[in-house]
Amino acid sequence: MIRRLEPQSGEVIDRESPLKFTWNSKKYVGYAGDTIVSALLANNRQVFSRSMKYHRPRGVLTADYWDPNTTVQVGTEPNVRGAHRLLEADMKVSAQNAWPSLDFDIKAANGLFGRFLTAGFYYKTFIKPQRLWPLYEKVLARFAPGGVVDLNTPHGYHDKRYAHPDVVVAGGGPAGLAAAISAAKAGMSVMLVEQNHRLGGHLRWGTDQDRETADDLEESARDAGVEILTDSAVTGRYDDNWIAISQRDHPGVVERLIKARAKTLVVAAGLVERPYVFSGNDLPGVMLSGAVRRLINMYAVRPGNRAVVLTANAEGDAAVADLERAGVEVARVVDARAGETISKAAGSSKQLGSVTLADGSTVKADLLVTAAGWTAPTSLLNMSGDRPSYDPAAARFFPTALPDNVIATGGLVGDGSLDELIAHGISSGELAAQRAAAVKHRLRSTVTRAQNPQGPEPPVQPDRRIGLSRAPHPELYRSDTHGMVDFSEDVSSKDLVSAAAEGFDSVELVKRFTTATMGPSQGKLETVNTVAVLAEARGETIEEVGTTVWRPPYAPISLGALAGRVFEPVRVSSLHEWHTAHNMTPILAGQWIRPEHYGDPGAEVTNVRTNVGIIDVTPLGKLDLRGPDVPKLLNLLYTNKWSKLPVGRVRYGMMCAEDGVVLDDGVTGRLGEDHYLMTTTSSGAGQIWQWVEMWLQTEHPDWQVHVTPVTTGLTSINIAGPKSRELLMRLVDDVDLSAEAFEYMNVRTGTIAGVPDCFMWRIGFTGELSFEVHVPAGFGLHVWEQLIEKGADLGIGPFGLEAQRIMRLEKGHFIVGQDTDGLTKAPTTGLRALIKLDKDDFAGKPELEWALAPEAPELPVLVAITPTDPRLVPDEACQILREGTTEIVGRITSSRFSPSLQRSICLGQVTPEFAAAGTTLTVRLCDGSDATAKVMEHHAHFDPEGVRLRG
Amino acid sequence: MLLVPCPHCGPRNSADMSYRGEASSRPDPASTTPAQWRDYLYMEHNPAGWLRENWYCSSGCRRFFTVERHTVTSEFREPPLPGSKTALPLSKTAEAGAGTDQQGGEK
Amino acid sequence: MAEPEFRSSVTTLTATPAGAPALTDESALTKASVRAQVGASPLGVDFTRTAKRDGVLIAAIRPDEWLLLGSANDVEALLATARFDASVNRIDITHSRLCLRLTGARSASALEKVCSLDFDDTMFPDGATGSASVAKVSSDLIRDDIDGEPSYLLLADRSFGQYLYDAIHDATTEFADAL
Amino acid sequence: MIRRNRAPRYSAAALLWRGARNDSWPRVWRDPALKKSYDVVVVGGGVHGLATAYYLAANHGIKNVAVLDKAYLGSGGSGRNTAIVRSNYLTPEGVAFYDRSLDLYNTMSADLNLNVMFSERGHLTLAHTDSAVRTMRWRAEVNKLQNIDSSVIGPDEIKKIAPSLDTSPNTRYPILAALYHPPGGTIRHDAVVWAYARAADAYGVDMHQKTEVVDVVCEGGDGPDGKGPGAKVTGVRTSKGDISTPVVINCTAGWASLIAAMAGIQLPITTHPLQAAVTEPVKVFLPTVVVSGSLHVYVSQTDRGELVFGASVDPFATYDMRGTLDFTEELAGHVLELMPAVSQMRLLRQWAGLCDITPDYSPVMGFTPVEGFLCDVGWGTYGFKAGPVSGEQMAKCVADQATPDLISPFALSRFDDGVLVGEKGAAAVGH
Ligand SMILES: Cc1cc2nc3c(=O)[nH]c(=O)nc-3n(C[C@H](O)[C@H](O)[C@H](O)COP(=O)(O)OP(=O)(O)OC[C@H]3O[C@@H](n4cnc5c(N)ncnc54)[C@H](O)[C@@H]3O)c2cc1C
Ligand SMILES: NC(=O)c1ccc[n+]([C@@H]2O[C@H](COP(=O)([O-])OP(=O)(O)OC[C@H]3O[C@@H](n4cnc5c(N)ncnc54)[C@H](O)[C@@H]3O)[C@@H](O)[C@H]2O)c1
Ligand SMILES: Cc1cc2nc3c(=O)[nH]c(=O)nc-3n(C[C@H](O)[C@H](O)[C@H](O)COP(=O)(O)O)c2cc1C
Ligand SMILES: [Zn+2]
Repeated sequence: MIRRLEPQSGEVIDRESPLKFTWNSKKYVGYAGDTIVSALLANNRQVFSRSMKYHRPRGVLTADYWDPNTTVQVGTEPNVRGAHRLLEADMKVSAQNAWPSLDFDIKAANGLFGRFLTAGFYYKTFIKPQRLWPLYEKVLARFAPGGVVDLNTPHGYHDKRYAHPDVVVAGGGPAGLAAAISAAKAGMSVMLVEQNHRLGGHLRWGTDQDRETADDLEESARDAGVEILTDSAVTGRYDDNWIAISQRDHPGVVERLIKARAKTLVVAAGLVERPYVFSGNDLPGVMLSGAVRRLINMYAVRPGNRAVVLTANAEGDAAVADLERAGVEVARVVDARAGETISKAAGSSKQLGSVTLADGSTVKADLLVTAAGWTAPTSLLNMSGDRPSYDPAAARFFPTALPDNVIATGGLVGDGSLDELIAHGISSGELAAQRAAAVKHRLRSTVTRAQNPQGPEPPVQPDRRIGLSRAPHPELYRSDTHGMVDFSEDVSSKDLVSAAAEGFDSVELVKRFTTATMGPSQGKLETVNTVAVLAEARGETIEEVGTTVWRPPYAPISLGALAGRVFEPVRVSSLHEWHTAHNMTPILAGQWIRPEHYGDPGAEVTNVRTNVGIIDVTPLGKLDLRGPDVPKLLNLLYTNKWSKLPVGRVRYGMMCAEDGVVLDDGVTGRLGEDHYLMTTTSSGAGQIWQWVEMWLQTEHPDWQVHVTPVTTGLTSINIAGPKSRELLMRLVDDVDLSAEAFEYMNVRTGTIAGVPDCFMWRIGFTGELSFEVHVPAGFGLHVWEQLIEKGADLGIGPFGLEAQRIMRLEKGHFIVGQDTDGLTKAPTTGLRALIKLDKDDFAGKPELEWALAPEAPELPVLVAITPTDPRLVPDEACQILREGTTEIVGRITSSRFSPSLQRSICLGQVTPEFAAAGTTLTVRLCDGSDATAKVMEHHAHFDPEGVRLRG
Repeated sequence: MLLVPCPHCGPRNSADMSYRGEASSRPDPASTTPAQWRDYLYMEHNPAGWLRENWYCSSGCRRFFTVERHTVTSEFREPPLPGSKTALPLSKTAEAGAGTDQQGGEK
Repeated sequence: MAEPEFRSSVTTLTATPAGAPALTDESALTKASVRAQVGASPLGVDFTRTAKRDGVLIAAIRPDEWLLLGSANDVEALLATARFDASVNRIDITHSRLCLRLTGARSASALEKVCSLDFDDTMFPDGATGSASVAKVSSDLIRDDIDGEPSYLLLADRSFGQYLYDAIHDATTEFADAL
Repeated sequence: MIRRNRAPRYSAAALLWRGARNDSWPRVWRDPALKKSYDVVVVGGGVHGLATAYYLAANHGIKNVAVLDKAYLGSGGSGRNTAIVRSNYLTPEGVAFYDRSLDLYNTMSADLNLNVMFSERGHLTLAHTDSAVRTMRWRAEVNKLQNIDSSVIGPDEIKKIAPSLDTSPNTRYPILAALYHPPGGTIRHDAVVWAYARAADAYGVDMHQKTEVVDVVCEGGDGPDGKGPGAKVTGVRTSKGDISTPVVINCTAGWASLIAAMAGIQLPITTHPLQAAVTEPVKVFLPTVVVSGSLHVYVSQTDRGELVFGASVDPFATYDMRGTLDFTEELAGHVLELMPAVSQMRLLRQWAGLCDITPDYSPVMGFTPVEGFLCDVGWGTYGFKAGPVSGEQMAKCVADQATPDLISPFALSRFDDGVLVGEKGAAAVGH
């Protein structure tokens, strides 16, 4: 049979451009403009998938985006909507849910057991023996529907953008087009979004006159400057009219997400035709009226040879006319408005053969067309907070109360002639424009950088549109037989009835028990039928039963589009290029990329301890603090005292949150009378800045302090090792670096390698004589290179984070967040002397006061630990146990092998009972064995007196 | 995406803001009892209705402010006020989301 | 000893395709931050507005912060003449901030791909400033048209330099003339 | 083990028998009338409330129990969670507690005679940084001490378990290691709710859906209407009528603060939405549960083929369950970091549930300062897996009038004492 019709006046195919493609590895030819499905139908292919549970053969149902039966695999892309996706040259299309082939599917045997595979059958079976369930589960998983993900799909390039249109119109049918045009003519910027490839909505498959109207409207829209997006969908409406649009017609990217803050949203989504429930309603050859009209008028495809048409509306009547024009024999028109209906369809497993009417008569046919009414796709309205209500006279749901910034028009709100629809669209566009103007005015008067608007804010316009009437429509949901309700989930009306009888009798429970409405069309085809069947079963009305929750997205959107271009900021210091050129092994630390080492961290340690090394510590948080009240601020945030810090001195401090838990630590120096530089941990930099601002802005707005983050404005380099002074002296002329003139814990400002305004502090995490220099970042590389050059004869070498970690551990310095955790209160660190309870106030003081009270339970203690076996380095996080038990009494928080001491060294938290120097600890190693270790007297394993450091 | 009315910038995307939790007042540390202090640290009104809460305009003007927001409808009301402080440096949830990585305090 | 040479954190520049908005690196400009109490107006420029004085661009980027951009000499000269009271602080932030300039008819469209602010002429006119996240980095944006051609300055933490440059550059390529 | 007195047992044979005779199944639970008084009123028909009611009847013979829910059973977090169960927590008290829950889940299908489809497919928590690796090891070490199967594995092994993960070292967030927990997995969350409800019903427990508690009636307290510390519960008011009862158990998760306020009690809880999403189905390719704390995402694939995703809670407190676009954007971005191959898969639906977040990511369980008013709340983003053990222990708490050891670390009074539970140490989105 030749299915391609003679040229049709409204056809969208280009007969001059044939396209070759394959379907299940066989070659076919279609035309440009064809969808995959129209091309296959024209080639006389009728079965496109197997159903999910019973593996019944499925043909075209709606012939549009929502068709549940024509989802196919295209190359590596799974779940392509075959009745929407346009054919492309050399497409490789295959069926998804059939094995070994679409024609012969072994799993179809499931169909025979249909009566046993009732809803929820999983829950009732495979219970015993329970040990077999994993096996069953594997088998069930084989039945998963859908296509195949190619695990080699590369990380593609995706795109995204923001937009601030005055009006977004969802739906490019006559109503949406008219609204877009009138809003644009009123001076608004308008985005019109249409899911189909062409504008015009239902007019595209209507009469020549319909199409002419569509073309005219489209032209006016373009003239009015409307931004038109086709093959795109408004996928969600979120808080404050934040609108998600998936755009598929943008050159260069497959799909991109537009995030639009629309001042008003016009929803002109039209109507979705609803299938009718009866026995055999999923046989290939049973189609909706919209499907046959699209196939004939747009794709010039003959949907069958001999048809029965069930019609309850003008669309069904129009389908009859189309069929006749296309040469299809219309054997019988069953008019629901006259009380007629059909009862069941029968045929071979792959093709409809006959239709039985409710009056008992049977008509032979290979095509059954139903026009049973519409579902209002109220999804976007529900997302806007509306709860649409059901009107039995019109047999569909209508919006009730929408927020001011959402306006519905077209088929969603009522029926009417094309002129009436357009008129309603026009008045909706005007209303949308007026309301958008009010929002625009408000924004321009409240957003400080905006140009203030003229005149007072226009009042929110009341809705004075002349409404659309509601055409009466028979309530046609289920015939006297049972049939499919959810085609993608293979849920029948019988399943719903028995679920309700079992007690899953609210719409939400029945949904979850049967999975009805949970498939790819998310209820657009099946919600109302589900509700209707449930209402029937419970003897309630559709309104009483209500619907399930509509949720975003309106139409599925790819993860690639949602992800967009991935913005994962990366931070590097001014020395990054140098590190890269010098063999660094990088490590990620938050957003920073830093050198972990340059080949051999152990050697780097030794070099620092014997010669001199330099490390890039730029990520160290740095806050410039200015003003007369800085000491008050420091006193408030640190646990120790700051009032008497002289100019030129630095001091270490620890900060707590108000619960007494250690928050951060670092050194702060006084650079001038009212000028301080605070350093924080690298990972704490952002948080502490905010913390400081919060105290200043909320508790002490009267204090005069200005905080400026200068973390990356200063390239920070620690020069450490016995030869560090000698090295620095070669680069600094204007500061006396001698031990007497520049003591430990002092800060100086001077010129390094010709760079003025550098800070130098004598502090160090490594335990060596060291200078931490902070250099204006634009000159950071210069200073670093000068250090390397001038230190060559001193044996200078760079060192990385790992060497620093080893050295700080040799010195017993703890790291906030590693040696402390989310519950570690300040006294645990051992720095009791830094907690000054005689200060009036500081963050966390009351908790620390109570924690240190004599009657308070003792806190865990941070101790230095040395394993008995000097070669053994217990992994960090190994647990410390009470000997002979599994009772946890502590854990190793840091551990390394010390190149300086040639033995392993650790820090750990232990309960007070185990904290005394000399206590023997049992450490459970990761391999399950136990090792002993001893608690040391000092935190510092290396140079406990700090001789080297002060040198 | 919610628009949060910053008193300085005007309405801003919530993504450009940090949420700082219920507005509370800090007991006087000199005279506070454990009960009062822990109330300040941990207890929440958590109403389903109008809530006074703090925000920080972190990507905008960097000011803290207090607003009233309805926790069911997400509406804001009343002109925003200067901020009040919260006990912990980040809101609990921010920390819950931060995962373990951000907690490592490398020097 | 080698002379110190200022280096930007944008180390690799990419050519602007024809027709696309041009992205240039102006990080070497001197940037000074003037801080005062909220509500004060030490330079007579209101929050979110800019002014040009003696070759210096003054941008009121925060209710308590004014950014001065220009050559070192001009900025210094301007600061020297300004009469501030004791509560005002000035901090050189030349090295803390990276500064990019995006110029061209479609520069607002390019920015829309990385920033959620509304760049409509009425919402972000010439001479306005605003702060927002750009490709997930907190940034200050200043509209500073050149001879009627839309142009934006973008300032952000220096350490993001290359990342931000690449992200914005990528956003501009879409607007290049078709080949 | 329950003995069902009325309803027929589920089995394949019974299914065949009924199928062959076209018999329908009887109701899973009754739709009883509201009685004037109950021995115990459980507020909240989620897994916690239903399990509590079930164990009260099954283990302690307390059967005059009502479970009240303002909507349908499972309409709260229990019906909208990503159903990940595991026991590899950080603290010994946490591990012991969740391990007991996993035991109960393991035998639940047989115990309650309904297949809850517990899929012991293993649970991978990915670590992308050194500090995350350290925390994983911490958890593994604590777990091992309690005989929990949990260990740290490297990229090669990870790749074997989940080939779709990008384990190459040059990604933005390279996968350095993972905590692997073979006994973890997923479960059919709705089935768990139904199984408890059906089993409780068999003992005569009354389930009242669409019955909202609007007040808790107290006497003798310091606060208004005799509520607050020192008070004693005498009943509840509901949208369907008043009930007198000496015991009210608050199992309302996201709404917990509101019910507690009705008794004059404040909780250390804020309510935040947690969102989740599913994709369209594809053939099964992801055999295990994958969680990344630093990327704020967790993902598993159902037997139906959909990927189910979750992330961390929304940043600000609200009772609104609408969901946001930011969530899906972040989620997709992070999922593609981990599994670039799924970029062509499409998101089908997103939703949200309410989570009751506490400062130490641990629940609030047991007695309160109001006599007869108990709480089983604060379940945050992790409470589904705790349903069985919580029900068992709360029932014991009521029956014995004493706090069982397993839940004593979670008492409300810890916040008065300032002694929080240590799970805060590893605060990740670890489900
Ligand atoms: C998206 C998401 C993903 C999650 N993922 C996981 C996970 O993977 N693993 C995990 O372990 N946990 C997870 N959780 C958390 C878990 O779902 C919850 O902690 C758990 O379900 C709580 O159960 P519940 O029985 O305490 O409360 P819920 O199930 O929330 O039940 C509370 C019930 O109380 C009812 N109620 C409220 N107020 C009233 C009133 N006034 N009168 C009567 N009834 C009332 C509600 O209607 C509701 O049904 C997730 C949560 C969400 C939202
Ligand atoms: N829909 C039909 O099958 C059909 C057929 C004949 C007549 N009618 C009548 O036409 C009227 C409807 O006209 P109309 O202009 O309101 O609708 P329409 O059906 O002509 O057009 C609506 C358009 O909106 C699109 N759309 C829906 N949701 C979208 C979204 N979220 N994003 C992007 N695009 C989206 C659809 O693809 C469709 O093209 C009704 O009165 C109806 O009786 C409808
Ligand atoms: C584990 C899990 C899997 C789900 N899978 C699907 C699905 O395949 N299709 C679907 O439509 N919804 C799915 N949902 C979401 C539910 O439809 C629903 O959105 C969710 O339970 C929240 O309820 P609500 O949307 O009615 O508020 C799933 C939910 C969960 C918890
Ligand atoms: Zn602001």
